[in-house]
Amino acid sequence: MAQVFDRSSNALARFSLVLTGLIVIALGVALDQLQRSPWVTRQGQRPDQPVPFSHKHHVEGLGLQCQYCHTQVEKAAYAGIPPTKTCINCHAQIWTNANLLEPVRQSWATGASIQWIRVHDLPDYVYFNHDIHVNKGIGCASCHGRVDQMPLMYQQNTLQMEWCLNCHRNPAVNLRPTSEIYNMAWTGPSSDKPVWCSSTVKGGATAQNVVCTTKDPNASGPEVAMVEGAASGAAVPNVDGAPAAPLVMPATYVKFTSQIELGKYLTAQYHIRTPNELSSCETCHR
Amino acid sequence: MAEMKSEATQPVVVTQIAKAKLTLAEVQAKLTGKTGRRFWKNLDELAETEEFHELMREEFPRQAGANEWVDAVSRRGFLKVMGASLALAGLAGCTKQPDEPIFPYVKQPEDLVLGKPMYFATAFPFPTGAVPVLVKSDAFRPIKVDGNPEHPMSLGKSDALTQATLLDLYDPDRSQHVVYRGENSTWEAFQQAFTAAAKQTLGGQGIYFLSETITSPTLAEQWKQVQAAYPQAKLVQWEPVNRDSARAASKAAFGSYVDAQYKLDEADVILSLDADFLGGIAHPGFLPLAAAYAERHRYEEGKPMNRLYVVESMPTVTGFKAEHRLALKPSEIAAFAQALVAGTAPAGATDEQKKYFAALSADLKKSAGKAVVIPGEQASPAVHAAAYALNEALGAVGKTVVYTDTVVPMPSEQLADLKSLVAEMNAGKVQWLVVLGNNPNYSAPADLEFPTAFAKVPVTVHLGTHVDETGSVATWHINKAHYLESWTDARAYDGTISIVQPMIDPLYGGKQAHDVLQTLLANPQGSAYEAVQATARGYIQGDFAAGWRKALHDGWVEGTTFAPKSVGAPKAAGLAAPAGGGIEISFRPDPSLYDGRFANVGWLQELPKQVTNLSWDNAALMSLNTMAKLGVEENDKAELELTGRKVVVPVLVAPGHPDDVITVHLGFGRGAEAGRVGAGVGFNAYTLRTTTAVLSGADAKLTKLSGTYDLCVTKVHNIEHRGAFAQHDLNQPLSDANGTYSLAGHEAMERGIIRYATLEEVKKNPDFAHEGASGSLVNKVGYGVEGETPKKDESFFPDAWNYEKTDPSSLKIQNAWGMAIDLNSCIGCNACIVSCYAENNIPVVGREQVKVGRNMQWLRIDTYFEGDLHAPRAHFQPMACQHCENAGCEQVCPVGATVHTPEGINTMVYNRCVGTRYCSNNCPYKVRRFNFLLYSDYETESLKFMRNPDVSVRSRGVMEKCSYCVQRVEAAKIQADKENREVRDGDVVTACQQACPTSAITFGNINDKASKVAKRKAEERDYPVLADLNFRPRTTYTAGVINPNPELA
Amino acid sequence: MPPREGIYGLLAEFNTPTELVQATEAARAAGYRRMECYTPYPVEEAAEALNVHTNRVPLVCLLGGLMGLTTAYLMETWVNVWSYPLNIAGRPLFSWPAFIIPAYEWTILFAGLSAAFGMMALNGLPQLYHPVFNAPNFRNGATTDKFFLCLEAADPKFSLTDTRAFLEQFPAVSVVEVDH
Amino acid sequence: MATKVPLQDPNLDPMIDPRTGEYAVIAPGHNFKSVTQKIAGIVLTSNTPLGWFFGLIVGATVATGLVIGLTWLFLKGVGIWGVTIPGAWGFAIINFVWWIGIGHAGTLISAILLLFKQTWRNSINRFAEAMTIFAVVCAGTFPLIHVGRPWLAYWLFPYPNTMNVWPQFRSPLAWDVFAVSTYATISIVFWYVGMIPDFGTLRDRATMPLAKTAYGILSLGWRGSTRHWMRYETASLLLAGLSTPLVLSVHTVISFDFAVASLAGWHTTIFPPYFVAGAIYSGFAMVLTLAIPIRKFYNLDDLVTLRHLDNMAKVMLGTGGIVAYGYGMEVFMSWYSASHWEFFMMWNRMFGPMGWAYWMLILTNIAIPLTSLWSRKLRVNVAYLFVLSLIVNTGMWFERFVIVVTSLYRDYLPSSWGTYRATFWDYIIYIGTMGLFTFLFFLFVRFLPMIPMSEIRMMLPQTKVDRGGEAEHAIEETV
Repeated sequence: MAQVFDRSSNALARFSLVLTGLIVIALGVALDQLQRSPWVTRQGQRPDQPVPFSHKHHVEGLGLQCQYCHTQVEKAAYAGIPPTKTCINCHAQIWTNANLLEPVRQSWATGASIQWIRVHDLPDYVYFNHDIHVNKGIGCASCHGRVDQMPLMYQQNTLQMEWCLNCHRNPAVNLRPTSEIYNMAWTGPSSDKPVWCSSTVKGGATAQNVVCTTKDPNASGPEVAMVEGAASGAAVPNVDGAPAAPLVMPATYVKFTSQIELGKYLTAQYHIRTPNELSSCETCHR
Repeated sequence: MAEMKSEATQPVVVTQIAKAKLTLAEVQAKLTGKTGRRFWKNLDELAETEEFHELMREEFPRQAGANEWVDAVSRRGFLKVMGASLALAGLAGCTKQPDEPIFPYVKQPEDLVLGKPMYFATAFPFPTGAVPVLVKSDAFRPIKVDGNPEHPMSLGKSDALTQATLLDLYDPDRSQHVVYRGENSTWEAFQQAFTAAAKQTLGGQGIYFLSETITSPTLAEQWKQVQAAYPQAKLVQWEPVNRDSARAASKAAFGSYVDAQYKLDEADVILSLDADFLGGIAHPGFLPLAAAYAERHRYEEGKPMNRLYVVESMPTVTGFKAEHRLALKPSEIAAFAQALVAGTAPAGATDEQKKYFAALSADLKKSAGKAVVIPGEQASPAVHAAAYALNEALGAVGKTVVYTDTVVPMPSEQLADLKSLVAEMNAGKVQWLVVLGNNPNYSAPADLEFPTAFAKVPVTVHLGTHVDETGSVATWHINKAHYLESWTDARAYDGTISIVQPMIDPLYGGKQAHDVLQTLLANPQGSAYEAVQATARGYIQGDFAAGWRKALHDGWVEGTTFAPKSVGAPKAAGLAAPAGGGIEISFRPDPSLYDGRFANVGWLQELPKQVTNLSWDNAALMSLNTMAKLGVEENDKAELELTGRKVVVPVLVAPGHPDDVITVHLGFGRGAEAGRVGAGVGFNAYTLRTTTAVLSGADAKLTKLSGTYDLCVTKVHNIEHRGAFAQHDLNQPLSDANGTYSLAGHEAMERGIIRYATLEEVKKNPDFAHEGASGSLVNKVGYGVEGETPKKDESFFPDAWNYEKTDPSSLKIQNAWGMAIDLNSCIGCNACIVSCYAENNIPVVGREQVKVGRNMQWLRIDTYFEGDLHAPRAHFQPMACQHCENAGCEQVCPVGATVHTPEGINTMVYNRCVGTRYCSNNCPYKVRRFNFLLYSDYETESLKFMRNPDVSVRSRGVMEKCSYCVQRVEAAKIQADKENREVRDGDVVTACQQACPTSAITFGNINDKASKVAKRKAEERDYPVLADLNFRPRTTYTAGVINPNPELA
Repeated sequence: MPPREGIYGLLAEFNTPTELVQATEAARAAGYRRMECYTPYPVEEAAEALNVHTNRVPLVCLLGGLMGLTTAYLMETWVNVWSYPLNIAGRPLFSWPAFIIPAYEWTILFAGLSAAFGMMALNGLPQLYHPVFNAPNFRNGATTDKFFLCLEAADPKFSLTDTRAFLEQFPAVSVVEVDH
Repeated sequence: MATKVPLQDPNLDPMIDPRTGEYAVIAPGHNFKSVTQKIAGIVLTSNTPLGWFFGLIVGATVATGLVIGLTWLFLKGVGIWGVTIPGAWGFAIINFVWWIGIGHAGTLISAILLLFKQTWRNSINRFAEAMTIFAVVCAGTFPLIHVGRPWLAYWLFPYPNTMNVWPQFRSPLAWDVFAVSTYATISIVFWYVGMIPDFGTLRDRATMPLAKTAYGILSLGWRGSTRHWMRYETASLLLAGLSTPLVLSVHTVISFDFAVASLAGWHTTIFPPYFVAGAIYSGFAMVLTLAIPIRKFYNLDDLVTLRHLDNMAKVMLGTGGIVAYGYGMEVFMSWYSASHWEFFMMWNRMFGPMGWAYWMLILTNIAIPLTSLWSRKLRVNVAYLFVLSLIVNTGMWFERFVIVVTSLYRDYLPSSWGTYRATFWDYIIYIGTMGLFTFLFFLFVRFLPMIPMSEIRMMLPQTKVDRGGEAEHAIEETV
């Protein structure tokens, strides 16, 4: 009747206990990381598209406006991919025989769509409405990132529910003047780069009635110190926010030196709904 | 599609009896050793084998599980759908969505804004008059058909059939090719053959057209031209359900064909002689009549209420809306009508009938000039003649009724025409028979032996949307374009012409009657568009281009409304009443399928029928006494015989049905040709219908067969849950001695679910709905005091959640959505249900599933029969999610898949739902619907076009329910937010509200005291159902008020 | 434990609990302190004889229970009031009565687990190898029907000869040396 | 203890303790070695009885029904069952409650009776606990498979996720998750802790090296040191002390699934006590169902004596009485509350289309057992007890059927009344779980000590420690 186990077994037994514990923890952490990993979210992945279209080249290089191609971002629920015609507008003249553009010419000739791969792909049960975001002062870059610096389009953010909620629970941190929507470089006001805003809330103000400028209006002459009265339906973006409208009236500008203040101001001006409403389920799921 | 579940199995049952069946052991044997995917696959293979079907059938014949085995669709779709469900699990479930392609336009249409629907006006041509509609289309796909609000007649209202034409358009079983002797052919080939043949003939000798009722002035125009070219060619219009009675009567009375238009807004007393004018567009002018009736039947201080008498055979919603309903045999109705004219009670009337007769004729006389008599289309010519006489006598003509030209351009007495046609077919005179749109082989009177005659014709042509009983045996079949794909025109009830414009390119390149007739004309290639424009030049005044554009935009042509026509006093015509005697049989168009043309529309098949709540079937309907007399029970199989022709029928009671009459509905018993949905549903009543007994027949026999039929009734008061407990009534001891009450109906009264009172009582006590009145036994029941909503402060958490928060920025009180439903106005016509089907992508689940109670309609019309089922009073109550403020469903959901929005909508988050079904258990209204199996169709392409893109398609294992059309609410809010304003009253209209012909349903913001809904809710008669449970429903009901004749009270 | 050479102690085997207890008491009276009894079932008298009265298992259990209680209740409150406030059936965000139940369950769960694992930890289990198993007769009886007293070499008063003599004055079935 | 009058002269029946007139808990003549050998023998024997293989295979075969049922269930969805609207819950929930209920007796015996120092529990608590665990396994499967999308069932557990959404803690189903998972965990721990010393014994008595190692590891190197024993005893007591409120809470929480709902027939405050009582009732019935054949098969009737059967029967009599009171109260309140909902519900239960189920329940759960169990003759009549235990198990199943189905299918709004009809798949899955249970149980009796040896030893007279005359009953102390 000797020992069943030798000396080492004690150490072994305790070690294996500890190990089991560690494995369980590791597994948990791994799963938690997995659901946020690019493998699941597709963050930063560049699917190979029929045409290697470069936003960098067209926006930064050629200085095209976002809306030149994405014409409906302000009125359509879907941002919309430009029709082949948009490409052909220019490429009927330039790069007419570039191989890269073969699919475009094909599509134009045959009338069959160019089959892009969707980069920003929300699940089917999410009802995302594009125009309301644009109209309420969420800039392109806030969700899509610096598209102007993307040679190939990729998804900047996770597009996961928690990411949506971050903003829906506290919109103020991302709000910007509608005049700055398409400004890729917009960083929000700071003490050295302040923003002046004013609004003409007479009758039903639309988002566009709020006018902001990055120049000191009091310094830079009347044409800035005046803002248009009537609501201009389609916001013609205008980096220093002074529309050339005939009817103008004097305005009192408020100076903002931090995003939080500006956010608070715009939340009130744009009548952004309360976090409670914005994070309510039916806002996105129907 | 989902419907296939039930129907696809039927053939299997019949053919596979002989097959040896597996034992469970063998099943296991087949499965052992299979793992993972292989195993799935094998299960599928297994489920394919016939033996297996047999086994399942034998193991448990009558339950839901049975036919999942043979449900091909979801079997194929399984992995795919697991995918879909997992996708629903979304980023939380560790799944990766597959790459999704985008197909941008090559040239984007100017006016297209992606995600913004567009609306186009058109009209649904129907033999009883076109229904003007406004079609919602998403990226040029029609996704919803609704009434045209700009139209003077329909005022934006619609009905069940019109709503359902959407599914008809996308029906995957529509015929898709021109077929010549069974081979696919081309339209051009047909044109050549036809023109060639026509030219051969002497002026069209031997060319016959058999058309459905022609509703298009243009088509009539074209026919004129054809006749000019081919004087010998003949055209016969015939439909199984037609207006021959009215035609015959008007011919006899006025010497010409006229239509009667009734102005119910002028009428204080309405007498319907077997006219179901609240049942649907089967009755001409349903929409204006229903609207006017409801308007005049709405109770308001000082506003005179109308009173409705109905003398009818088959109990209809009209009959049950009536203050006083008299059930008579078809033969007796004619006698009764003639007696009214004569002014002396009909011979052999019972005391009760005499009393009714006296009171009625007195009331009519009293309100002469403000009374009207409406004869039913299915009533005999004698009844119509009587109605003409009565209206004349009552001075109604010109006030409550006007006579006009006929809505259809070429009125005719169709049966007679058909008889002569068949005679000529048999005589071999017919060389070419061109059938335009109808299906005589299925629906022609049995004694004409139409199919045999049809076979004798050398060349037969069939233009139809389906290769149906006629199309399958015709020499040529031409696939017909749906009206949503067509150019044509048609007149509405009031004569207004609407131009029918295509919403979408013909999905299968279908053709129309216009094209067929055009083939014989100068330019055979001339399009329907040109033809319509040509005629339109006739009726569009002023600048044509502008007028045409306006007509297309508005959906109707100005100045085309009929002017009243003076026809003089009706000549007393000796039209005899139909023969009675023995057990009479009465043939009726089905409230859902009409004459069978909608047999393959799943929405209508599954739609619980008015009054009987029968779904997926028709039955021999009769009274309790008749059942007793014939020794049959509900659900029995029986053989129904009329003049030697027999058919096997199920038996079902129709509460309030007259004794010794059996009513059967037409349109069922279609063959496999009908399509995956319609094939083999119910029995074909046409096989009993002869030229001598088109509307009704005498001396029918019903003999019980062995076995039961297993009908599928969606509400319980008919079959299981009748009688008995009524004896234990707390208030009226022993009211139900023989157990012939509807227990459900009785309980509905007892529990204050239905509350109503008579005009006198309301005048005495306006608050009767809460204090209890004869009609409503509120009080003394339930948990709460007097069955009323407990005070807020009785709650544990009085102000746990308030819905009057003010928005910090706009300082406006937030929205609080609510609904009010006026039970006085609800006529139980089912329009709302079908509208809901279309708006919310509700799946059709099939007969087997409905039978076990898994029908998915978010909205149902609860029908309660008060009192003795021999002669009950019925109440209709639309019942959908009540959006309770203290919703029980929300509290018990373990994952928070159903929650309350700040604006008080009880919202369902499908993608969060794991399917515990606890919410349904805890819902006292049982309005939640669960996807027990994969009901939504992820396979059929054509149906994908139909879906509403703003509403998720629910996968298997997910709970769903009425959402107050939250997608419409959100759309309105987004629009308002973009304009920095608050949502205005009327911005949000729910699908059911939009469809309701009588505006019974109101929806809106109850915090806005000026809103319609807030006003309705402020009325004293407004009450919540099951108030004492303190769920605080947002949907409330306006108690009914009836206006009975004191002499009959 | 680090392998040590030499003698672990002297192991006396008895047939009845009574003998064991008497021997133990005597040994303690004689000034032995490092000693242990091994019995096939718990013998309280032996414990008293060894002057073992208290242990810390209850404390561990209590702490565990409190931890479970707070964890669960705080989690529920955080989730419903701060993390994602939703209107559920018009009930207050902080529905404290409902939260009690899961908290109650986790109290028991944590307490139970800490009691069980605390006991093992304090007992230094698992300890598959132990010197006493070296005694040829130990595994034969210790878990069946024999009662052992082990005087350990670590005890200052321990000396092979004296201690053996001391043990042999009792009706021990055998007295054997146990090596490390 | 009902009567002390022995059935027959104690001298004739050695099993009767002459002092009390009760049947003895252990047959006289046993000593430490004999009990150990007897119990360890069953596990360590090298020639397994054929009957065991037979039982195991039967269990396995029946369990395949479960496998097939589940496969089809996951392929098609819960629609293959009879569940529908209004009856959205059916067999799955009924079986769940039934199995959990059965489980309760095990914990009760091992915990509550331990606290009450009912030493007779010792010889039956081990396999009662095993029964608990296997019952919980069977029960646990149902909540998982009964949901529409089982692959998402993990959403019921609180875990950090990218959706920022959590379980809804106001829902009784969320409470279930906590209660049942805790119950399962604690039961297993308690069970295992109880077996550690016995594993020690098995290790020391095993001859096959494999068995030695296996039991050695399981025993964690138990060596019976007195200090260990002291902590061990404390821990067991604590676990018992914790299991007692746990076992009471679990079925209370399950009763909340119904009591918290607003449905007439569910919405009642009497549910918690009568659910717990019912659980114990059915649990003891199941213990009898298992104990009677086993003690015969392994002729353990000198360790599991008539005394045990008698006592268990008495417990059933008591708990059955509580259950009967519950039923009575439901009927009374439906009248006394003057609420139409309650009144109609009860009327419908008794005389509605499904009245048969209610009367079946009264017959099997109340009429038969509560009349017969008063007689001591019947209480010690093994055959009768066995049959009765089966009857009561059926009865308790019907109780849940009546509660779940007959309350649901005719509720507040008459228009939505329906009916419930179970399908082939309902049955095959239910029966399948019984197969699973049997299968597991047979494994248990073969490889684990089904009677706790250390605790049996404590009950032997030899444990008496004679210390200078002051005599005490070891039995009383060493608990």
